[in-house]
Amino acid sequence: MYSEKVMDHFTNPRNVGEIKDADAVGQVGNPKCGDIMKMYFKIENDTVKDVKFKTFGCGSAIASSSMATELIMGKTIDEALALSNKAVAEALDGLPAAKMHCSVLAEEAIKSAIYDYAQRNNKEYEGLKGYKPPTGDEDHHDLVEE
Amino acid sequence: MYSEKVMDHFTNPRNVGEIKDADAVGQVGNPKCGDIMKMYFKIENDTVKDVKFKTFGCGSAIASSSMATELIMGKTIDEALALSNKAVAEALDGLPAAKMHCSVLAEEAIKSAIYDYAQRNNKEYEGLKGYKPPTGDEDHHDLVEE
Amino acid sequence: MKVYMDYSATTPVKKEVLDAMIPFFTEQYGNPSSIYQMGQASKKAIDEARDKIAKTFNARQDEIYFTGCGSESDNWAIKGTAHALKHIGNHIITSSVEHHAVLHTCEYLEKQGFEITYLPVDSEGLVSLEDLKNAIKDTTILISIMYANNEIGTIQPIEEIGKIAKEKGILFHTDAVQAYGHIVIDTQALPVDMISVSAHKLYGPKGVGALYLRKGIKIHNLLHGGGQEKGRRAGTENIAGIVGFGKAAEMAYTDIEAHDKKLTTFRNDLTKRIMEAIPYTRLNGHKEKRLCNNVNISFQYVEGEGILLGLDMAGISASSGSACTSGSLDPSHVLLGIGLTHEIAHGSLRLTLGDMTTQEEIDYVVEKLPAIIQRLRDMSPLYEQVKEGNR
Amino acid sequence: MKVYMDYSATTPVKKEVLDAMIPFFTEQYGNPSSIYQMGQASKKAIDEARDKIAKTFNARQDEIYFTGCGSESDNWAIKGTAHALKHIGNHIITSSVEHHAVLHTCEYLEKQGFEITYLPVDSEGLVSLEDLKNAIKDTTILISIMYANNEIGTIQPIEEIGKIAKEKGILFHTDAVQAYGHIVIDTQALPVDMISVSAHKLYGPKGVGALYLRKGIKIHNLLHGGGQEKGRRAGTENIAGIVGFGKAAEMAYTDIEAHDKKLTTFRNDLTKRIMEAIPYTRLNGHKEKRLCNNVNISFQYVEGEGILLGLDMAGISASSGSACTSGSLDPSHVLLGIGLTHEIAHGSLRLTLGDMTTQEEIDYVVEKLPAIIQRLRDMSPLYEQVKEGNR
Ligand SMILES: Cc1ncc(COP(=O)(O)O)c(C=O)c1O
Ligand SMILES: Cc1ncc(COP(=O)(O)O)c(C=O)c1O
Repeated sequence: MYSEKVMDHFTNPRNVGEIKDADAVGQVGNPKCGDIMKMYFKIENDTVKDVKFKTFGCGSAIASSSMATELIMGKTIDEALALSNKAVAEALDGLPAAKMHCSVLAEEAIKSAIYDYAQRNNKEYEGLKGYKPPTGDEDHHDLVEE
Repeated sequence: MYSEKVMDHFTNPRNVGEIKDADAVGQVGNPKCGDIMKMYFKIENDTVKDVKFKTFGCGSAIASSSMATELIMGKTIDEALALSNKAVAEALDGLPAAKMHCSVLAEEAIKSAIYDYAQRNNKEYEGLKGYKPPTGDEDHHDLVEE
Repeated sequence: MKVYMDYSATTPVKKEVLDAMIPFFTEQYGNPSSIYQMGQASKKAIDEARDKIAKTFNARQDEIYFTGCGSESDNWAIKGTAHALKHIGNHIITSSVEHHAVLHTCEYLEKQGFEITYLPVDSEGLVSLEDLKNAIKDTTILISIMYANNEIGTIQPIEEIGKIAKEKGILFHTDAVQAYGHIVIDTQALPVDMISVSAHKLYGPKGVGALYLRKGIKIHNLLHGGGQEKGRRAGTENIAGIVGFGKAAEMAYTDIEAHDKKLTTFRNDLTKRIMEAIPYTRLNGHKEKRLCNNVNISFQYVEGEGILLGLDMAGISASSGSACTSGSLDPSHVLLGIGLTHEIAHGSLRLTLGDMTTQEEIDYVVEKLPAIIQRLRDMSPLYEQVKEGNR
Repeated sequence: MKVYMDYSATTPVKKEVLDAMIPFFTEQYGNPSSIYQMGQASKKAIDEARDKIAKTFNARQDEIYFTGCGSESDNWAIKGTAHALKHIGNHIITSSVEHHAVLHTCEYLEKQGFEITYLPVDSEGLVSLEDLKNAIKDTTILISIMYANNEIGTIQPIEEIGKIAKEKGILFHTDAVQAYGHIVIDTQALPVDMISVSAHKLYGPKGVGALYLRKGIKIHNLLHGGGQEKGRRAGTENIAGIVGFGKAAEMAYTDIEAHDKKLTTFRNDLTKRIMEAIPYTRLNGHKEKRLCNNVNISFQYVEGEGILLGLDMAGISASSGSACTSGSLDPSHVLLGIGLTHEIAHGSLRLTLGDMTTQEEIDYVVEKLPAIIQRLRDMSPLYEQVKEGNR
């Protein structure tokens, strides 16, 4: 079902944990759907100095969080915002169709955290244009066509 | 499907053939149903001196004819008329439910021949009371409940 | 000598097929819906089998759905279409010589308010395209015509029928249970929407069938329940059976030309020699448009079951359209459908050949059959009339 | 170490079962409808299997009909009754925790104009007899309540339900796919009219099921076609599968008390030790009225698929009611049915035991599971809240 990459990131997830004095925190998903992703950022000079995640969810949700954090570590905020769910899925050597929503969740967790950062610091980013923070009720599963 | 007795009588049928100068001939069944039984009798002193049959039909029709002729050979006409289809089937160690009509046919072939004999010789037999000769159209398959 | 000549009834499972199946009983038994490795291995095995079968049809993987038998495929295609399209119309066209899995399904739908046209066939078993065109109405939602007949082997003009159906925008199902494994069925070239097949007719196991369902066609499910077969056919998958089916189908189509050539030669030889050796016979079905493995001959004045018993005693397995062997009162509807009288239909013999058939077997049947027929004729009051010149 | 603990998903075929099946693939392959010896041998083999299964139900041979899977049996019983009795009424009563083979069949019938009552269950998964009585109407034609639940193992009060049905003259079907092989189902004592079972749940092959149909009960066919199964279920018989089913059923009931005793002990041991070792857990299903082989526990703050993957990496095969493993978005309707929140339902684990389960395996699972749960909890933002006192 899962690629070796997915299994690797599920088994040895990178960047698991919390950042106590995080500059930004984002959380998406809800327990009803069985997926919650929470990301913590340390940001310096509009660059991701550190990122950690906690995820309640299936194997691909955990792997997607892990891969997404790895992909944006050290990147600029604009680069982080540009990360698409497809890129996450591809980096994982693909996800089953029914699991693509997990990669969407990872993309959204990043956006949500950077939105938090922007709010706290009164900043604006191109990549956040039109972005609405999640209310926690939306069904992210619907976002991707199988 | 068939008992050994049935197979024996199918393989080595007793009394197959015709009697050229028969004292009585009876034929029942019709080709539409796939069974025709014809019996020839030599009768002396109201006793079956000889009986032969020809049958177009399945294995159990042939076996039933063979067994029926064997059972009445040398018997009185009253005894022959008393032969029931059940007795034929039992003598064959049973017939499949769907094949019981073959034994009925054998019983009827005997009755039909003896009726012919009674007609030719202006005789009456207890066992023929209420007997109506077959017209060739009836569906003898319906006679026996499966 | 043991001679099996009833390959159209069912076939033995080939050794290679059984070998492919065996691991899935006691070792690789995981449920394909399960996410652990053994479950995923089962899923993979099913996907591979599906792929093999799709290849034989030149079709997509996701156009093949596994079922529990050919009959289920037929029931599903016909009832599924009927219920899915009943808002559009209630008329279904089929033929009078279909397998009972189609006929009785149609008769059932008739009782539920559907209207069925049973197209007649000519004396060789072919439906007429004119009849078909004339039968089509505004309310026609489905045409179901078998690819090749199971009793007399006649092959219908499937391509032409498909074209007519397509022109009129009517769905077309074909019961190819007998054709599959003998004829190349290319769904890219052939305008058919649904195809029923069954594994045990081509050296696969009994209890597995498949339905080819052209991409995009939506019919109702027949078996509701779990999400197996992309939600279209419920029930834990018969993995071993499916794997066996895949292997068998692959093998059947590996050198189908050679298969066809070999069996056609045998068939023609067997037919010719029987007809020459025995008088008062009639070949049933079409001379050329005929399955390569089918011989069907009527022997007048005798009844089929007797022939079969006689053959069985000689070690030969065959079948007949006689009523006596079907358990019903009437002889084969197919033989009546091509215009045979009851009497002649009762005396039919079907010999069907297969991959294990040898020339020796053909010779043996030709050697044994005449005496068997003669013995029965000698017992037959009808033959007596013939000899006396009364028939 | 490899540990299979998903016997409710499917079971391996036992060696004795496979051995019984093998001859019917390549050697004894005759079609049971054929009159020659090899065909009749197949017929006999089927009759013997039917007999064996009838014996396990204390039923008559002619009350057992073979099908292609448990789902087909469910579909047949429910649709067959619905269509046969629709002139009498259109109301069917079932429960909210049935297998999808029952639920989705009922939902389909709902779309066709039938009225379905889905009885709720209590927190342990039991339907209430009061609810049932209150649900019965003049138009009720069928009650379909499963014998034992496939996810949480809860055993319903089948005898009492049957009595109510009988009193009211309503047909009663029970899906006993999970109960069969664990519980003695005596049709002489139990007022049930139809029972669905499936071979692959008790060490028989996949792709064979059966329906017990009490003598005299007339329902419509689901598969129309040939005269197999006394004209009630078309399709060339899956002889090997049927023979395997017969053997498996016979073996399962040979010493069912010992089976029950052994698995009950294992089950209780496993449950107790897991619950003791891991906090924030909940046993799902009834404590006593429960299949002897079923353990179902929810682990708060984690999601089931992760547990399964973790177990799989440790060589343990299990299942979960998590949405992620079902391919649907919602977690198990059964777990929601007993009142669990989505969140807790997602974190469920089902361990089901079987004849090959050993104490060593139980110990191994108890050893491995805590760390797997802990690792996932350490990654879980929900568990973080718990530790922080926010939950
Ligand atoms: C309770 C229950 N009913 C029905 C079924 C369906 O059986 P099958 O998979 O053989 O169709 C299952 C198992 O999958 C089951 O557990
Ligand atoms: C033409 C045709 N259709 C359908 C079937 C039914 O297939 P199955 O026996 O696998 O249900 C058969 C064979 O029995 C057949 O010959």
